Amino acid sequence: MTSTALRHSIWILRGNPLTGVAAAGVLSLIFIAIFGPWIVPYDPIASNVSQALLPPSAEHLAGTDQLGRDVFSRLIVAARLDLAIAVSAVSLSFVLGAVVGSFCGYAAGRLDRTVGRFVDVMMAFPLFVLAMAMVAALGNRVENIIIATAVINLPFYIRFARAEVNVRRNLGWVEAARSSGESHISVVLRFLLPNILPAMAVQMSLNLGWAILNAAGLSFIGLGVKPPTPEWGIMVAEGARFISTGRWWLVAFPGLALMLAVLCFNLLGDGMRDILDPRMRT
Amino acid sequence: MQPTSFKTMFRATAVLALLLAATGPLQAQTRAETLRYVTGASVNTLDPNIPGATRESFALSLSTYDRLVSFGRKQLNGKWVFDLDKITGELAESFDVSPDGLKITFRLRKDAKFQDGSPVTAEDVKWSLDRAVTAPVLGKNQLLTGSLTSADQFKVIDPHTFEVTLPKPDKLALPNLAVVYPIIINSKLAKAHATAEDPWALAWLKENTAGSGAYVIESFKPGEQVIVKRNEAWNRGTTDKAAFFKRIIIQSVPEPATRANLVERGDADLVIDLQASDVQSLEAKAKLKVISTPQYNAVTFVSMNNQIPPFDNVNVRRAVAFALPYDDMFKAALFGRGAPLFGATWEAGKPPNGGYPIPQPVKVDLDKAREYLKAAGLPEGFATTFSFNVGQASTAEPMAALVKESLAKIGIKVDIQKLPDAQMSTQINEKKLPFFTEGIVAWLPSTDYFYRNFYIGNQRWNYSSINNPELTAIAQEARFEPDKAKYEEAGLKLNAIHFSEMPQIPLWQPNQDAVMAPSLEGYTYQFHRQVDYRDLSRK
Amino acid sequence: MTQPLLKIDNLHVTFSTRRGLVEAVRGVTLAVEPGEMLGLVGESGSGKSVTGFATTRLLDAAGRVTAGEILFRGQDVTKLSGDDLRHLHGAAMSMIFQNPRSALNPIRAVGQQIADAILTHKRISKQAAHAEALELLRAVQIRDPERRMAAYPHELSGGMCQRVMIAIAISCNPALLIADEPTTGLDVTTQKVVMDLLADIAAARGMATILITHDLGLAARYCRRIVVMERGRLVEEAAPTTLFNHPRHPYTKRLVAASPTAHSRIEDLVTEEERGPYAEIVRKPKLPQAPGTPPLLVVQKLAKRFDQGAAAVADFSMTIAAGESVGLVGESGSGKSTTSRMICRLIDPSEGDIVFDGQSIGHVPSRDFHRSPFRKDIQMVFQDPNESLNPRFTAHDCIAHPLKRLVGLREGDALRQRVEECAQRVGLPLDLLPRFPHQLSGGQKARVGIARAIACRPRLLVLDEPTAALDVSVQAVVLQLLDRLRREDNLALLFVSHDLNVVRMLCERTIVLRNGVIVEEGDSRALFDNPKTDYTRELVEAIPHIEIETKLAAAAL
Amino acid sequence: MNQQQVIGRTVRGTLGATMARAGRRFLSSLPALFGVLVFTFLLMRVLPGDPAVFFASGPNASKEDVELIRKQMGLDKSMPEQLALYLYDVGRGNLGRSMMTGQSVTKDLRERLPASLELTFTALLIALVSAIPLGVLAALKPGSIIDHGVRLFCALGVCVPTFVSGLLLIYVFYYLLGLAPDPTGRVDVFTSLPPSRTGFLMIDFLLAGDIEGWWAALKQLILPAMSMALFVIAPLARITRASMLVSLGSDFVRTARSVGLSRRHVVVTYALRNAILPVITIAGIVFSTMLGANVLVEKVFSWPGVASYALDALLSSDYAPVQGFVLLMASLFVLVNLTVDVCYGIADPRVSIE
Repeated sequence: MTSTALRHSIWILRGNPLTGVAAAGVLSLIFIAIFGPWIVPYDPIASNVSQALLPPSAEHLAGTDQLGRDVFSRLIVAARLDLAIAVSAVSLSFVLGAVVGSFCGYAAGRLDRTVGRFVDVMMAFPLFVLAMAMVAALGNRVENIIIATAVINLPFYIRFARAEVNVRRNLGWVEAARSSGESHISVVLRFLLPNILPAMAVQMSLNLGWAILNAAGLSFIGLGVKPPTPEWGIMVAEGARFISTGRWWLVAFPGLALMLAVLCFNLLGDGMRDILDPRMRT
Repeated sequence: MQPTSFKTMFRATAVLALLLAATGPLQAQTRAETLRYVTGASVNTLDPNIPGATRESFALSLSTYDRLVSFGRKQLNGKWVFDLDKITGELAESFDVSPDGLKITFRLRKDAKFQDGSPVTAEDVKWSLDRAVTAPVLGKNQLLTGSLTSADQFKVIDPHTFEVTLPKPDKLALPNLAVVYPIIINSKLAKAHATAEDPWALAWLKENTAGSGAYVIESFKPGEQVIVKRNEAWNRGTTDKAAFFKRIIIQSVPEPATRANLVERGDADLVIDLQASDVQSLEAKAKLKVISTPQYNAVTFVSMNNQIPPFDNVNVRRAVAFALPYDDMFKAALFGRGAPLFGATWEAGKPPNGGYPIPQPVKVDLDKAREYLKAAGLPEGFATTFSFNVGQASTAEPMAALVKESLAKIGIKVDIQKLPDAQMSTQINEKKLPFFTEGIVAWLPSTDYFYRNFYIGNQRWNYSSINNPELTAIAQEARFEPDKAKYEEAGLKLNAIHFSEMPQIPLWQPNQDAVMAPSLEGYTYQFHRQVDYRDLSRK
Repeated sequence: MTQPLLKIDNLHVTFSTRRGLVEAVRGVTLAVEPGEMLGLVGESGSGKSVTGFATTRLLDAAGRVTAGEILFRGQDVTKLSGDDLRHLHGAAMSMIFQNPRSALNPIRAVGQQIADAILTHKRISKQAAHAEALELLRAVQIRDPERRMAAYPHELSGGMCQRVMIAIAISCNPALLIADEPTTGLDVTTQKVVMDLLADIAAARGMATILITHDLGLAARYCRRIVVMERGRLVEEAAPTTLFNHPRHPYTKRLVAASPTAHSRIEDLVTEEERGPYAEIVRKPKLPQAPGTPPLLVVQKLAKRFDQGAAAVADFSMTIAAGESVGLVGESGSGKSTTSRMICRLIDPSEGDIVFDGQSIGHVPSRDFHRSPFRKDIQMVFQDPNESLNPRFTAHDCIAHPLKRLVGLREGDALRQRVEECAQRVGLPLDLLPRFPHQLSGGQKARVGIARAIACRPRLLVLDEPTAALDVSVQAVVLQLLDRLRREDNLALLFVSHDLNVVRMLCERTIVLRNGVIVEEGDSRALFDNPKTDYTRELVEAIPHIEIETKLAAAAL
Repeated sequence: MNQQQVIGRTVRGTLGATMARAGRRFLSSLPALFGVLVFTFLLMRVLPGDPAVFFASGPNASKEDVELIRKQMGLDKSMPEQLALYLYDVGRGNLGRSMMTGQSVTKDLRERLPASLELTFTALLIALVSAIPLGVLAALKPGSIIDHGVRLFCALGVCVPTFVSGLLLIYVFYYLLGLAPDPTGRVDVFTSLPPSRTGFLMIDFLLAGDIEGWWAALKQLILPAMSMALFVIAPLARITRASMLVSLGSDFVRTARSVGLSRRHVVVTYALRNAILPVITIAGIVFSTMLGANVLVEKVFSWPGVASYALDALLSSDYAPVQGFVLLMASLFVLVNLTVDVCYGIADPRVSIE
């Protein structure tokens, strides 16, 4: 398995160098997220008002912000939180969506219709407004941002899992599992679910970027994480206020970080789709 | 990027540029007589009395309606500000206060006409003021601060004479008639639109005006823009002639950076509510006129709920007062734009005067703060939540970060909470927030007015929930104190109590920054912190 | 002799795949004379279709002709480009594909599609093209052609779609027609009609035809000359009779043997040397059933209705004794799969009962049947071996799974032994056990599927077209394997298939289903030799038989 | 002509079936609409802010004032009672009154919806016009440098938050270059508005024959529409590319090639027309999400649309506008789905029989 998969991946990468770059980007992002706090030159939270709003220099690579905090250090440290928000939000909707969707796709009866209705209701919601309302209702803590992001992602995962299971549920190996003595539930959980995971993982990686953007949007309207925690979205949102005064570094660097992260996740997702099914790459 | 899509993009950009470049000529001629005023707020009602009316609605009503009297203006540090002590007639040609201070008689201008051409009579004044104190409107609560509570107090003497009776001499009675709410309405017109359920025509007046003001509504798009045109017959301004601008466009642009761009590019004539950083950079460029006035009638606080532990302990409050990084906050949040209310020195620990607000003798002194904490029995500190309003984020957020950082040094762990406006006001109203920042404003800024409205009773504006019988008594008494010296003495006492109790910590009076085209003149800082369009003219 | 119409000389085609370069065609040389119908026969992966696509220059991007030349009327096709190539397509040679439904544009009316092809090569008005298209529809014997002109492919049956496809292919009177498995995927009765039509049209218009097929019988019936390909090489070329009676190449021998005929027996399907120990088992007489032994399975008046619409199966009754093999035959949509799944207790019948070993199991909900003690007694082998194995399980896992669930074996030596024993019984080399399905060939996957089904030593094995997706040579081996298992274990088989030849060989009794209703049943041999109903007769007659003289030869006489 | 009649009948039959299908879809989406209605109602009540307190501003706002507003808003009644009243009102087409603008929500939404729709339509148009050629281009040469370029371009489009791209566009095109008009709404304040017939300025100006005004409105529209479009080009181009690949690799395209159809004919008539079907679906989804999700674009460009309206209402706990907005969006969602269904039914003859 591994050797062919590896060869397969290498074959794909040769045809698609962007994926390799993206994978490297994601790896370094993970590295930064883990070791960020130890590699930053300054304390990301300590203010120094006398040093406020300095443009980028050798001392402060990405300049300083309104409170004189080093933007570069904040960027690095923010990686962890941003990644955590994105990963947990997406995983949450992924897990829930995969399980619910799989059961629906498999059962394809009344359960499917009921859940389908529910999903319809959710899809009919203007999702960003729903996220806003949820964060506003629950309070803008990181957990709630995660929950809101997860909830608005959920219908897509349910639909996706449902469709993926639906095409597989009548395959021979599924029926074989049942005639080998598996109950419906274990067929879904132990047979179908693992099989749709790779396809869903692609979706996940595409959504990770989207989750980060969503958090940034919430920050922009004031429903993001709490200060003074560094987070890219809120840094971009705060920095956006300074565009008009020419303090570009406040928005450019966090924006760039956000962009690169989202870009890497998207390209990686694309590439992963290639590896799974070269024809269905979208 | 590969060639084809780059080319496509390039072409798209070129087309876009071409499209945008072909701008037609502006109607330059009318432009000079038109004022384009851009604000972050929006007008939501044409009647300022409607609950929920916004600041911009108040501002608009000053131009569409007249009141009996209005505030004068004075120069302060070279800038025009409103003058609380100088009340001049607006619809009233003159007025007299009886020697016992219980009767105010207004003689109305005989030439005053409503916008539909009918004359302004004492009957209209009576109906309008009756409405302000009896209908479910915002004016009711305001006017009672000037002892105006009942329709019985208003009397028509003759078509051009009108009398107000007071139960007690109240120096705030007359100023109250100059604020936003007691507009004089064309009663015949309004009554024609009144219904049995709505005798005061609240619904109709919300979307229509029936006033005698300097400007007539041309178009009104709630939440977007209002266009008004000059009422040529109006002559009640300071110069006794019609207002300068023929047309005024009052436009809401929610993004402050965009507002700054607009005025800088000359597309807007006047902008308020800018971010401090934008004002600073516009000021530095020196292309535009920037008038910054400290908001003399407003104060920004860090408030503590005096009923919620540990802030019920005065030493905790004092500890906080000596642990706030005032200078940094002032610089980072306001870019130094405002009047600081910290870092004063009080001779012998006594307040230097009885005004409000006065700079407090506080500064960062962590040792002192730690001592106070020890005295409060909390040497290790404690944990609490600091809240602020999302709408205030651009100043409050850096402030909060600094508060958190500094308090951590004396062991107080602060969790920062950002609340949407409605939630913030609800929680304040329910007295649930232990520690937060808020700003207050008083239209009639006298010492007793501040103390009575913001330090007394179980009501929303008593942010610190302070319940000090002595303070209450002095403030209530001072209200009707006619003697200046005694009043000053009461003010000194109140200020001393405030400092020793430290219910909340005044930080500063933020600047009101108005950025305008260099040709614009006459801008005056008004009590309602918005622009009075009638003041303005173009060179 | 004049120059042949098409001459392929030492053709090499290479595909670049993720495993590197793969040579699909290695040195094919053949010639087609004008008006001739040439059979190009081979099993999957033999390179027969690739040869066809290379000839028409329709190889997908990954494939390239690396050597050799293809001379069409003396012109090298491999060097054509631009307009020449477009002229080649359709006007000079055209192609008919398998699976006609997907070969037609689903959102364009069929008349329009034919007209498109005409307009490409002829400068005529749209109306004229329309009229010509109508003529073509008549030529391919579509009933009510005026109405069909506006029809979309999904509104037509598979056979009709293939006729439309033929109409498109012949629209510009090409000199050469390449038919790539033109009848695969069609029902057996339709197959014959379509092939007859194709042969008639080709003969009438004097078109040369290359018939690419895996079915020797089909090729033999319509072609005068057959070339056999194996793994990219041409191994034998001969007239059909010679090929069947005296195959020279070992591969051809195997292929001829494995192709079932009206009289072949299972033991005949493989060559002598492959037969091995199986011969003795077959020779052992079957144990006579003790009189009065109740049948193993009794199905009574089974019916199944789905949510809406008519019943998929109605009033279905049958019995199977231990060790007996019963065939269930019918065209697609006849309800045979539904029936087999009900018997296997994977879905619940709407009515009727199933009695297994004297106990009613029809009323145990299928949802709970996995707990029934009979679960391990009734097992199933599924149709497409590619889809019947969990892609995440190794062969070992697949076979071990029922043992773990139904016998209760734990991971360990005992389990491994059982799995290996099963693998050996189905002739699966033990070194393949750690492999994943995608690393196995179709035949190997089929063996894993059978091993999994017999792992718990069931008493009834339901087989749902287990060989439909397999090449004939593999099919022969699998069939033999199934027969051996039946005899060794006294295993009852319910064999669901549309392939009558196979059913005849493997099953003692046969049931013919049509539209969910039993049409005819009885002893296999009798049923096939003397069908009582028209439907069965139609089915039987449609089977291509190798012995039949080629149609063209007959026509020529 | 016999032919024509036959074809006509089939088309009518298909269309009829499509309509019937659309009707069924509409009926089946009614429960979803009802669900949205109730859910929004409950969600708004869960919000911790008390609108009465928020709107009772002014010094000395007493408990009675708050109560008064609460009564005006109907908040003094029990929750089920409020819900019943609300449903009754909605049934009569009354969505309540906004405290924020002081207008009835129905009126506000009616005035603002055309602005949002005009913006979203333009954005969708820009997105489709750029995404489909990009997707086709990429699909024609998968794995080529063009393909990677398109992919990178698309990925770049989705990785910038709309509010950043919006602010940057303003900064560059308005502030620095002075090419764009000021980003303050739908049309220059000095341009006189045409009589409102459709609410769509682009159409109203044309109807009024005011080309200059039309031009002014168009210029105002370009930047916000661009920043919205940038974000959705990616999904559209991706799906175009994917379905184009499927379509190009399909048997019927091979058939078309085998009879020698020209490349253009093969790509456009055969491959693209089939590939466009999933694009229609995605375009529908994109449209409804854009309508609801582009709060930020409206905010940044001071666009008087429904989304920014809802955002302000939400932050001030003004229930009625938020509820009205969500209901409007859900109805639009249903409507868009229906339109997609009908388009699909017209584009794909297979759909009608399913």
